[in-house]
Amino acid sequence: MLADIPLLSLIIWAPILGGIWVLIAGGERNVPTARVIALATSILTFLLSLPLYTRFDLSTADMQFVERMPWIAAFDINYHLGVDGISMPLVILTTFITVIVIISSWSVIKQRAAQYLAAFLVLEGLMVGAFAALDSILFYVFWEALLIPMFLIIGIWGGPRRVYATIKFFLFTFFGSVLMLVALLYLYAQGGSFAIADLHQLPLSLTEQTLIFLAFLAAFAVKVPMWPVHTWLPDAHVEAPTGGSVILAAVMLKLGGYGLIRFSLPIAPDASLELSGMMIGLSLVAIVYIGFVAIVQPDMKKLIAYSSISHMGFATLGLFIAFRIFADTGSMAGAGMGVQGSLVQMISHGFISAAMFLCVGVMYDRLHSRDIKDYGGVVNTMPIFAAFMMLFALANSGLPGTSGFVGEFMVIMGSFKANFWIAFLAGLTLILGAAYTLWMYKRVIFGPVGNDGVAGLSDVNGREILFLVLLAIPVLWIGLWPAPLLEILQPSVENLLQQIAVSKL
Amino acid sequence: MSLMLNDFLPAAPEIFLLSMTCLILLVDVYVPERYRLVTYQLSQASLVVTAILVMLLYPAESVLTFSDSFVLDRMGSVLKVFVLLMTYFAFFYSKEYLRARNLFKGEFYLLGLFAVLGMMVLISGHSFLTLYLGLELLSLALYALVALHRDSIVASEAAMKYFILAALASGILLYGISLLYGATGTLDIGELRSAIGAEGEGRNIVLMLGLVFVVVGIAFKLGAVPFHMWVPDLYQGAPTPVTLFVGTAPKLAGFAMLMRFLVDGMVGLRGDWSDMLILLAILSLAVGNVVAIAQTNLKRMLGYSTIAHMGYMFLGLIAGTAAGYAASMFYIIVYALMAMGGFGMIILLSRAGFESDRLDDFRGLNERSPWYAFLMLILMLSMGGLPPFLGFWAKWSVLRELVAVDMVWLAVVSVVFSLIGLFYYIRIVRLMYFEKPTDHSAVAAPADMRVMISTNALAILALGLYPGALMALCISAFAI
Amino acid sequence: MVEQLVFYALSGILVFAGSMVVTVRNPIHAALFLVLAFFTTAGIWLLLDAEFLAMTLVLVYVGAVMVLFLFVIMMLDVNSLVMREGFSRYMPVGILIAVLVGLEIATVVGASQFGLDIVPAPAHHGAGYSNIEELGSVLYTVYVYPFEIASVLLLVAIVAAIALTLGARRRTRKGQQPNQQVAVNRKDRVRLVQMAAERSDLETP
Amino acid sequence: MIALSDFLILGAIMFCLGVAGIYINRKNLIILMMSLELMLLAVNMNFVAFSHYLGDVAGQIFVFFILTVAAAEAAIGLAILVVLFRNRQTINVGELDSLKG
Amino acid sequence: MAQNSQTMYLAIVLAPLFGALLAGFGGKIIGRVGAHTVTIIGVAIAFGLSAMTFKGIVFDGGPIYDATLYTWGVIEGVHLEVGFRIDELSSLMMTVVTFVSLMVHIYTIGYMHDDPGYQRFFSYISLFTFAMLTLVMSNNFLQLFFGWEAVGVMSYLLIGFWYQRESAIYANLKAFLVNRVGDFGFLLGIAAVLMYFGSLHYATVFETAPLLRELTIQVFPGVNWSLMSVICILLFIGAMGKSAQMPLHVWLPDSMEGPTPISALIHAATMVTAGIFMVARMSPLFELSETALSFVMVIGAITALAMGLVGIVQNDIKRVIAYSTLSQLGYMTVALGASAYAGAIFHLGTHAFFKALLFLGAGSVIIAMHHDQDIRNMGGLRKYMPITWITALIGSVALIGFPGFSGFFSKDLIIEAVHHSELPGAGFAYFSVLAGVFITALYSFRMYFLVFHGKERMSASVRSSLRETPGVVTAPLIMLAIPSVVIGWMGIESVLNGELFGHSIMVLPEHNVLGPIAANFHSAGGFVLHGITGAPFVLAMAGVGVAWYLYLVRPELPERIKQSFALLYNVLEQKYGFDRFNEVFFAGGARGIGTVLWRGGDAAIIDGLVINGSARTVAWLASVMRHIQSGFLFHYALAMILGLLVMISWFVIL
Repeated sequence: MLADIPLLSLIIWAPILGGIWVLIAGGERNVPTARVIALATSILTFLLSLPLYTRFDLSTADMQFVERMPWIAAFDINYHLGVDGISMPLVILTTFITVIVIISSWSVIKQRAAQYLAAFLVLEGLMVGAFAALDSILFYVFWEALLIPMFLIIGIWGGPRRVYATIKFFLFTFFGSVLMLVALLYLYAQGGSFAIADLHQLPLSLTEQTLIFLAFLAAFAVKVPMWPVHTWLPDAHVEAPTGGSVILAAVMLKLGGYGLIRFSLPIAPDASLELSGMMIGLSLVAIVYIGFVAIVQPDMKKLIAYSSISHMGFATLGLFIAFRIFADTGSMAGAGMGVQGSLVQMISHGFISAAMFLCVGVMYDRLHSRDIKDYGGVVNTMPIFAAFMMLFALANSGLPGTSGFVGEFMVIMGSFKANFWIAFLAGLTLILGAAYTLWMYKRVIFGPVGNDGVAGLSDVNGREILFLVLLAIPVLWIGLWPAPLLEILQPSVENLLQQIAVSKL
Repeated sequence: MSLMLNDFLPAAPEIFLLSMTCLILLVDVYVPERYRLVTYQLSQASLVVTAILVMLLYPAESVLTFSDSFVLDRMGSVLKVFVLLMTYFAFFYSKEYLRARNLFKGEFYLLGLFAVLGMMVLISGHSFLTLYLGLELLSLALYALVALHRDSIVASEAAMKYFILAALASGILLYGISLLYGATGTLDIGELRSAIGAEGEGRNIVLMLGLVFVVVGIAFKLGAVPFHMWVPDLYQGAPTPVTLFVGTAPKLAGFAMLMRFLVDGMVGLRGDWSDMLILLAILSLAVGNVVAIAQTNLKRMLGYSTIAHMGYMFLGLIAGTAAGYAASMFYIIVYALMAMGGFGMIILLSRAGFESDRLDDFRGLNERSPWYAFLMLILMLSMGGLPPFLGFWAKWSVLRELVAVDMVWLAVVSVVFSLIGLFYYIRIVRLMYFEKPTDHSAVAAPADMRVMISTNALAILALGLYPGALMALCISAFAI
Repeated sequence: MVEQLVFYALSGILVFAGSMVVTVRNPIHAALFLVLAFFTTAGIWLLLDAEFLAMTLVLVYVGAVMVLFLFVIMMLDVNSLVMREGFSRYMPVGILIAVLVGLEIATVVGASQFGLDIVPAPAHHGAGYSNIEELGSVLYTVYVYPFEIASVLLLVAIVAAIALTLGARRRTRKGQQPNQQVAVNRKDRVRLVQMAAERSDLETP
Repeated sequence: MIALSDFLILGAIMFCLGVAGIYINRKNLIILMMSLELMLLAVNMNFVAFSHYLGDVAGQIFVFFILTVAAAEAAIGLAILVVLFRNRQTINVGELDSLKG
Repeated sequence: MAQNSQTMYLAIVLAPLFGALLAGFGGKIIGRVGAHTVTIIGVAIAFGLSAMTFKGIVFDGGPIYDATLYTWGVIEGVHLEVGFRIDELSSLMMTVVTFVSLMVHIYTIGYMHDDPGYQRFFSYISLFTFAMLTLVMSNNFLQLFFGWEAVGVMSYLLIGFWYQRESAIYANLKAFLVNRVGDFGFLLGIAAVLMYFGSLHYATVFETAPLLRELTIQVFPGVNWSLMSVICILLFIGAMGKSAQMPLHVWLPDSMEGPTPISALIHAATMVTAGIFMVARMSPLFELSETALSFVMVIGAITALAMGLVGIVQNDIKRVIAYSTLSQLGYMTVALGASAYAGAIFHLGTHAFFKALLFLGAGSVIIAMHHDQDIRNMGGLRKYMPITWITALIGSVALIGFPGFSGFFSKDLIIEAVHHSELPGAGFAYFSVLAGVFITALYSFRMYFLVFHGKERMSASVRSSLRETPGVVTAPLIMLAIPSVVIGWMGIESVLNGELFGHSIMVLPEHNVLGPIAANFHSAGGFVLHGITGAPFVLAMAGVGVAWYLYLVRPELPERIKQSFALLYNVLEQKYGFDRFNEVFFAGGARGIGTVLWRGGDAAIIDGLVINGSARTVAWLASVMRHIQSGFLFHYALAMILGLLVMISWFVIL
């Protein structure tokens, strides 16, 4: 009975329809109603997504909660949804973060609030769709479509340079995506199917694989983002409203990593192997180079944005050290550490970056500045807030016991297996991460009261405490006991490793 | 040689339309000015009935008549239905605009109907002669339509330019036809095809020269670079309803002309003409997308966008497969639907003395009217090729066919240009959503207009969510 | 031989007339040169046994179209418009391009493809041959459909021409109308109105 | 005997004259329209010549229709010219540039 | 039984945590008294149970406990767990940690009496105790690292406790970052362990280790390094951070910015010993690599000597003790390097007591001096603060290793052990530790004389209010003074005969430097007598004598010496320039690199040149190309004809 409910479809369409409802019923003149509807929708969606976890079969790597309907019959394109251990946590992450975002923007957004909330709800549905799509074209449609609400969110409710930022964001991502589209079409031309599972099986020569890998990379690297196509992210984050930054960092970046896992690796395993050196190199550049860049940022959001890039470098690093290990040892044994670490890192970063951006948002709502120099001694006036931010700052710098540690730890463990120096460079983040996060923390939170603005700050209110607590729970939970998460990931990652260990040549 | 009633049947829609047009002509002369709406209603009714006739006559296989100079086939029928549909919408959108500018006269609709007739003749043309005459019938009506706003300086300039260049182009086309006639000794498309034979068989230099001239003639009609110069001027200069009309239905006819000449007639020279189309496509994509960025007039910008879209449309033909032709047809239909919505929005926002055709006129539309801003957003992003809107599927279709024949490089080139293209579409979105309005007046348009434009834009979204049916229709049009 | 002589002579006149059409400044001269071109063309067509078309060309073109041209020239009085400037300084380039196009076409359609050795000249028709009859017999049977379209085309031309030029012209032109301004009379501008010194309606509220 | 190619080359020359007339003439729209007539004349020349040498009457029929169309076209063209002149008091090609860019 | 002991061990760990959470989150509700009550009860429970455990294992020969609490995660079959390993070593450490912590808690009641962050402070130090217990009780590397980092964070919070002080928040960031450098090595070491052993469980790793002794790896291509050496050195880098060995010692003196001397005490007596403890814990690994041992020994020796020298020129009472701590940590490290792990832990224990004593004594002085910490402003305090004076004297005497006091036993043991060591570097280490004895005596008694004897240099107002500190302050002093005297007597024998540590420390026969000493050992008294005749005693006495002469007899002399050895003095004053170098090279360098990469790489090249550059190019192209659309008909026509010409040329003629 319960099994017949198209759960994934509900999770996708409920927020989209809710968003439309917000626009119609809430409207601009009736913002309180809009808020209530939005919150109710997001909570409902979150609750709907929980059965994904509770009824998840841990013993299999197969897709679960599968739905399949013909969509475009002429090209055998199906409305085909399903989740496995890799995508399920990301779906829940999405629904969870959306609730947080709705709460966080409760009274903050004054202008066109209904549109704002609706945009987030629609975005939520599209993101879930992208995670759950099992047909590459369906995936692509969701993937591209979610640019639109994000584009509007940054552009309408963003900061002074929002137009530049949002157009940059939009064009960057679009550019990557269209190359991916060409690759998908090529795969269709070769195999006659758009189903992701079929693409995984498609035999391809090395040249083909390399080109396809690069095309996919263009899409996913931009989203992740990897150096050197990362420059849209700081701009977008700085200009985006808090909620936008949260979604962007917490979920959208994960789409890039997810894409690599779902598409690049299994479709082009040999090319991934060939190019793993480059990918590892780029990841390390992201970790180290961006780490240094983050240190000197004068703007808190920019700093966190750069730190996101650096952290996502771990996600990509974890994926590709698997190939180095494979190349060195001839087997994928031990590679799972990195891949799982990469996934854990993505999920954990979802919570931590969300929390960090919300922390900045909390301050921004009060002082309307993101510049570090405009703060100082915030702890004097906002002690509870300072405590929360301390927790998240430490999580951001990878403190054991917080989720930030788990992914980094696993990736470093994995990369040591591949090469000492990879682990060495990756490990530098221990120092760099602490340096940029805590130095910022020091300048913003510690010290004597910096100015009159800080002196007049009021501490976090109940609503703000609510979302900070909601985020602190998963951060600590994953940090102290990641086993449940790892359990979910394990079969799917193993399956993935088996797939990519088989050459297509 | 005698004609039986059965021979007329395939052309029944055309005959009906012609009869009705003549009738409307007479009615229009006699009805007083205040009942002008009658002309409009009769025109719309004729279009609807004609469309029904076309659908009733939807053929299982190609039927030739009038000494093989007229063909009734599925591609033609589908195109005709859409031509009639576009015209219906065009007439609908133009009603209020024309009234507000004292242009609401029978001539507009009459000339429009004649143009539709020309398009239908063109679509069904199966000899050089009927194709040429259909083209001219269409063109003559369009020249007059463009210049119909007689007091408008820019409209008459646009008409003049269009006239001269179109005449030049039809001269070039005719010269090409004369060479083809000389080389094969026939004016019939079917005979031409057999005279040329299979691909690479009957190729000779005279045919090639004729082909070049013909391609140039058609490229002009569709507005491909470097034969595109008339497009932006015409789009900007003509009254918006005329631009709307010129920018939609005739594109379908142009596509049909392309198909008749190149595919039906000269498929034996496919290798050659697809090379030419590659050149034209790349140039169109480049010039259309790049120059559009620098525009400040929305109509003009959409003109450049048309040029770029024609580049995309060519891609399906370049693929040279039945599925490729279907993809091109899908593209051109989708494009026409989007363009209709785009110009419809301009008409909707305009009022007497205010054309609303500058980009700045869309500034802050979201604050003035979120709904229309949203509709415009759909239209612009659809043109930009973003899912889930219909425009994405159009690009997807042609790219798919291109990739299927291993022309990945061209696909990559085209998507790079689509990136540039997207920039100017999102500029509109940006103006509407991110900027403050300079003009705070509410949108004043009658309810029926609002409903129609909403239908139009939402159809782009709905068809984008479920594009299968329209795609299947296009594919079936080319199924053998 | 004679035929060739006639052909070349007519061709020479035709090319000359054509060049003059595009180069002379006075449109009336151009129109007249075009008339000349039509006449010579008709002559050449006669060599090709196309008597009906030759006649039509003269009748339709010279008799109707060119008259229309001249009529418009006269009507617009463009002759009086100042036509100082000559051709553009890019003209040599333009001519070069035209020559190149011509040369390219000529290479293709030249003797290598359509020489006498490849396409022999057909014999001329006998005395009983009627070009008109031949055309007529197919025009209303095989070509009846194009013929009908052509008729519609002419109808469109009529409708269009009327719609564009006829009808109550609205005086919205911005330009000055000196002749009318000079020719005004007092009565056009000044109207004398008789009225009472006091308003009568104020007395009875 | 006159070769077919001679007629065709004559046609080509006329065609190029017509084409050149359109863009080297920068003054008078009417002359532009006359150049168009020259082009059509060239086309007609081709058709008639082919028709004769191929022994096929269809070419002449085509010419017949071209003549018809050309007449109609000239009528509309001149009508537009009149409208334009009424609006701008000029038929100078070089002044016809309010639409550009 | 196992269940019972697990509950007990859980209680040990969780009691301080519970107290910390109560005091931290409920601080406002339970109030000041409530806060210190719950935390002290928590720590007291932990101490009591630890002492029971210690007794049970060491004296009653109870079983060693090694069990998993819960599985943290399973990755590819590798079980990462959280669990306890309670053996001689860890039970000893637990006892020391909880005892010191308990003392600190009690002392804090008085010391922090007026601080607004009273509850917060209790919460921190309880949490710190929790973290430290997690560290020492761990049975695997992962949990060790958890505790390792957690104590780092707590020290970060404690140092920055007075967050309004610029110097404090500078110091805490510095401490955290320098520790992170160590952790970086440590984590790599753990990664190496995981890779080669496939497990992070101590028992498994130690069991497998001898099998991998001969394995070499190539960190640099072509250069074969022993795996064990690499692992051990990496792990030791972690210890260098936490135990403040050169060159990662720089954070420790600055950490004195925390509320003195409580957090200082934590750093001196507890947290910093984590590194020593860790190396001792890893003895089965370190034993397999002589390279690593040598490395450890040399680092320790350098630290012991160099930091002692700096101690001589310090004037801040806390800093003198801090440098003393550094130096003593160097001693412990040397002992580790010499494989005298037991000696190191022994010294760790004795040092914890007398150094705690010294710190608390200093704190007492500071309270009395109204938070003036400069010893040049003190003098003659013994009259005013007798208890502090006596206990400080005991502490100092213990520190310099006066025979019979606790420091003597452990320090002499280390010196002897180093003497017996045959590892490369042992000679240098022996010299360092011997010289260190003299230096230790010199700086300790310099401080002692300057504070408690001689002229009273403080201002009149301070002098008038000078009095002995209250009972909550002096009580811990007395309680610490007792073990400072007796613990050596009690411990030396069991350390030498191996009873105290049992199998928790492994020493290979060829490294057994304590063996010969144990062979000659008869009784503690004999050891003391032997000590009086040894070189270290002479050196210590010389040090005291020099201090007496310089600071009491001829107080003007030090100034003259300072001037004549200005260069040397400056080097010491600048602490060998480490701070400056780090500030300029690492901090400045990182900021410099960051700025260059940001402005140059991101902003100029990627954004400016590539992204905006291409956008500008397109825009420029657009503005140029639109001019082709000139509006003139002849241009339009020309374009068409050109197009035609090109197409004919391309497709027909060519």
